[in-house]
Amino acid sequence: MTFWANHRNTLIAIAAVLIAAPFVASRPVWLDSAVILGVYALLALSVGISYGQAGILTMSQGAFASVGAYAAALCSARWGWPPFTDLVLAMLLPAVLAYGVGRVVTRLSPLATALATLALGSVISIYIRHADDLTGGYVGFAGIPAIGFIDTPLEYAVLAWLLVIAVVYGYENLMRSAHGRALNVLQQDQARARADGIDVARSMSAAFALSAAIAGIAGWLYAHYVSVLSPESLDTNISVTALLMAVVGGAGYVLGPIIGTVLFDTLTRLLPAAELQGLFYGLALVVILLVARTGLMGLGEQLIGAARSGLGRRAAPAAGLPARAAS
Amino acid sequence: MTLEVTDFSARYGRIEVCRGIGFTVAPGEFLVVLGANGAGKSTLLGALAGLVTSTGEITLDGTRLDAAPARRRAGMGVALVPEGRRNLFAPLTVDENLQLGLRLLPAGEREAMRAELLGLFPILAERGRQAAGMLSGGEQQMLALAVALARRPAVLLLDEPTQGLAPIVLDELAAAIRRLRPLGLALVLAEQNVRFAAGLADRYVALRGGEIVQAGGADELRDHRFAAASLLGAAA
Amino acid sequence: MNKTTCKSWRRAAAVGATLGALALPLAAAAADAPVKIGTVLSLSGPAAVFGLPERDAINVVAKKLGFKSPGGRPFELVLHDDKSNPTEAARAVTQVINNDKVVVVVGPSTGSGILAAGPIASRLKVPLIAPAGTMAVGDRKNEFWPWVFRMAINDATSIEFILKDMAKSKAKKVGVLYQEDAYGKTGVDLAKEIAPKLGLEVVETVSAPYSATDLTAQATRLRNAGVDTVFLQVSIAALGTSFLKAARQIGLDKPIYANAGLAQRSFAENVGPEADGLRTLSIGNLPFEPIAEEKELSDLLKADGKVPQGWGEIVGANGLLAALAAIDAQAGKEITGESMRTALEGLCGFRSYARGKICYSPDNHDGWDGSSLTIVEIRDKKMRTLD
Amino acid sequence: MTFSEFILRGVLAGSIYVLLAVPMSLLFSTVRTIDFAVGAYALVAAAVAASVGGVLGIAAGLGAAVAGSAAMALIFLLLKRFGCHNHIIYALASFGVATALASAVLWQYGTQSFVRDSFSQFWSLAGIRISPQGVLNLVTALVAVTILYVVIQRSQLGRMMRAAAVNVMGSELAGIPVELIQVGTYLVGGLLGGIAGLLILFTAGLDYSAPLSLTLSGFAAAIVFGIDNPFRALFGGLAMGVAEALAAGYTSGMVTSMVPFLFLLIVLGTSRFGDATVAGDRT
Repeated sequence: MTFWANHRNTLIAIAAVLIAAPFVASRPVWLDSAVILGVYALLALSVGISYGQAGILTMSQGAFASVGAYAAALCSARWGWPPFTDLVLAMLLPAVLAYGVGRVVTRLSPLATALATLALGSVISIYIRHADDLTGGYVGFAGIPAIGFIDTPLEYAVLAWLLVIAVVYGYENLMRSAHGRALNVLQQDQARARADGIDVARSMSAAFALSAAIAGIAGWLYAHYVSVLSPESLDTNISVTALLMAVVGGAGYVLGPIIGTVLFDTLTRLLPAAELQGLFYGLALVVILLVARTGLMGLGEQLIGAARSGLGRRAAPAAGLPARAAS
Repeated sequence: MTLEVTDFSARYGRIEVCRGIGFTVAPGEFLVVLGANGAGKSTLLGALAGLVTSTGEITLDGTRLDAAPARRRAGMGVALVPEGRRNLFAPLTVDENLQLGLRLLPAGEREAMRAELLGLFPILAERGRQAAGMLSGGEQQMLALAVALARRPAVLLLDEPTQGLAPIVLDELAAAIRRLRPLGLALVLAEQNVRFAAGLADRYVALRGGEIVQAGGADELRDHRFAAASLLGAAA
Repeated sequence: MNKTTCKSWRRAAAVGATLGALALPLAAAAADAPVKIGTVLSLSGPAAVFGLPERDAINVVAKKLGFKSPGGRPFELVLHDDKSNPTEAARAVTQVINNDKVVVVVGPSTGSGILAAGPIASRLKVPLIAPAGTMAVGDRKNEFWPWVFRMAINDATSIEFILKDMAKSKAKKVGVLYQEDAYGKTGVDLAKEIAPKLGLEVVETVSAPYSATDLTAQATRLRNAGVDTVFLQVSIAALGTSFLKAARQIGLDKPIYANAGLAQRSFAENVGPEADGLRTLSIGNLPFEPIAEEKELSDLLKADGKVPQGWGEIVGANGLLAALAAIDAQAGKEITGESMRTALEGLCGFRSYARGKICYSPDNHDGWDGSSLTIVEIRDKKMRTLD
Repeated sequence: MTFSEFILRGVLAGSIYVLLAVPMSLLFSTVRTIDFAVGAYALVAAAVAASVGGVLGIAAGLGAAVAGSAAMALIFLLLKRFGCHNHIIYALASFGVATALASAVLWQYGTQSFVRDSFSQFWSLAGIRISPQGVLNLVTALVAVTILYVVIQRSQLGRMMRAAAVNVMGSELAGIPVELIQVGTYLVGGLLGGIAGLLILFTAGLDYSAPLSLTLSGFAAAIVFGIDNPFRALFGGLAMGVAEALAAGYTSGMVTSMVPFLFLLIVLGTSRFGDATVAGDRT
């Protein structure tokens, strides 16, 4: 019962994955989509932790993912590390980078943070494009091996969503920990957080580093699955997309980013493939923001709340999935 | 002009903060709204100025104000000096703040009004080119009053002018407010400081839990200072 | 408007109506249905300059054939946008193969897209007909090499062709401007490698990002290096015009050559008199002086209300024709990705809209040699073929 | 000689950045948000002007750019009406508008690059050949900045703009039409973005893929020396142009492309621009 109460999001995620699994497994194309969707979901979750919890509006998750991806590529293809060992570096490298940057950006306003992280992402991607010897430069890096025994799309899909569930589980535990509560406090009121003895800069930077490490996992998975990397593979567009996914789903909610990912991906795949796609994409984004500005999770919560009070029941905060109310 | 408030309620979202308020303030009359922290004074004044959602009637010599947004009420003769003098624009200079206040007057009357205000608050003339945020608390309160008065309002809503001011400044402030008498405006003053209010007001209403629990002449405040204090709870 | 786009439009309407509801893709077609050909092209993003003409040509040719191969086999096109992005390219290729059951894919449009899609094509055993010159695409070391057939001229051949023309003049010292992407970088590297063989020397290289609004500094640097001639490895027309204007402004008064990236109608028409005399490599000259085979394609496009843009159409149309020729080579048989691959390897000299002959073999997946190339000179906002 | 030539060319090139930076600075000081669509307004203006042609084309281009910004302003108002007071959401919505506008241009005009010729004669300045167009760009930037400076610092409208920026409640109480001013700022952004687009059209040319990088260059220029004053945007834009020209002249392509971003990072890391206290509250 307590486990249910404390890990509601994890259980919902597991249930959703189990329900979807038979359908997905029956269609090869969905299996492929499931892997890429898993990569995006991890990226969106990393935005959720960074923006939704630590308040760092990040536009560099794509760059962190590509650092992780290139680390994986170099370790496995060039230096022949055993399977899975490269995951350590793929998480560590972006985390260290993010921690350093975090110390600088934590005192900035969200928009300034967005610009700083955008600039950081651009610098990383420019470096990748020009470091021919290390990354293959503009042309890219081919021939990244599979992760040991994991070879088929089915195995990758299973791995991807196990990782997503693991991250959700860890995220939930984090929000219940002292660190998570500290994040919550400093989200509401930095002055109070300082008064409570919370080291604001360190706390936020640590959360940002964690989010970068998750982005690194996404990059690691991407690199091994697609087997080819180029500077455009995980570029600024991916960073922006991940941010939009998280915001659209509800950045403050644990499962919000995943819901946003599924919605966004469905949307872009259903839009007509032509010059006008950008128009539909832009309009859809605007409409979603108009309808659900705290994300779909926020909208859902409002609707549930409205329905409950409409029925004359206790107007308690809705059957809460939120780690905290979205901003 | 006479301000008349009838069956007036104000709410933040679903939370009703003031209920069933009713009073009248005649031109030249000073009414003080007493109440402890959280009694609903600021909400009431904010709602009268149009910043807070409300129901009920507000009329100014028979003209209904309650449907107009804050921006339009400003032009209809209502001026609010909010808590913490938040009608000031801190980075703008004293002159610029005044000019923004004078904006609602016809162009021809602005210079005369400016001179009148500087007569009422001489300190502001010396501080013209300083940023408003750099003034002392007392000076800021003077400027906030001047900015609100610049449009020649019929009703002045003054929310806790004593907040955050040193006791020594209070007499000066009270004197300044007293000088407003001849302007013939209806003044609604929200205060916790009963001694300060008693020295200025003609009448009082006391709020508790968002409702008027007591009303009377200001002489009652002077005569029954301690009773009034108990009525406010922990205030004064 | 073709069938696939109509379907997409309906889908868009569904999105508008339900916004977010998970619509299920339509069920796969029946067994005796037409052969399906995937086209994964860059319809948005920087490579759309070539992806859109490729798509237009494929559409008009398919329409003209009545969606039947020359041998009479009905076929269907499945169109996807790779958004000039390798991740999207890989996804789109997976989707058309797995979901739409195509037996061959024309595309993706960009070199990095093909590199990303190659392993998938190889795993799912469906050949790609790749309209890009990027050397790495045709590298034998790629595990997926057997599954990629180039429908373009490889960069080494192209660059040697244009440098040879350059070497005919007395020029010795070459300056290069390249755009900052895979196309630009591989081009400049190849130019440095090939130039000495032709008695040329690359003395200075400068680059520009897509977004550059002013290239006077780059032009000044080339001028100061004392180059005799300039080579532009650029496909973004705005960069080309910007450089030519800058060169004229700063007095860099030398002959300028460009790789095929600038052989676009809109570039020739929009650029001012400063482009007069610019020599550009091209595959044919579809927009201005088409030879007989090209004229046919050009007329088809015009009849459909399209304006021929350059060699994108030639590459795209021939990609489709190669696929159809491979289909016809297996008349009466069941067609799979693997059988398509075998058929493509035996394809040589089929009917095409091109000057040179297209020939694949089990040892050669590059298809085109230099015989399809031509050099055009821009004069009076037109590309003139030089003989 | 060479060094001063790079400096001069950088200054002339930077004037475009100035025109993109000024709307950023204006919007940030009145609404505390970013309009990602400024680069898209530039593209729309250039595309329409190029296709219509002539003086009429210039007017039509500017009109189209302002219309684009009007759409953004409308979305901004709608968001406010729906109770959204989150500056980040405004910025994200403008991202959608930018994408939509660029896509509309691609659909209508294709992938062509938009470029027109203005002057065929060149001036020689101490032996350096420059195009009169470059000088025109610089003069336009200077005029725009000066007009805005006078309006913002010396006029009643400017006082109202600054007031609305720092204290929305106070502005309401003072009878200042805050929303009208904010909408007006978006429209001015469209106009300036459109002017920038027209100048690029006659200087170097641009195509459908340009908007986002134009926006980012503009923003980088806007914040280099502080975002609160159009004159700072002027120096920011010019400085960025010079830095780019010097980098292109003396260093590798890698450094040139990193210049705007390094600028941004250094400024954000060292200045007070981004401080939550200066740049608005965390929401």
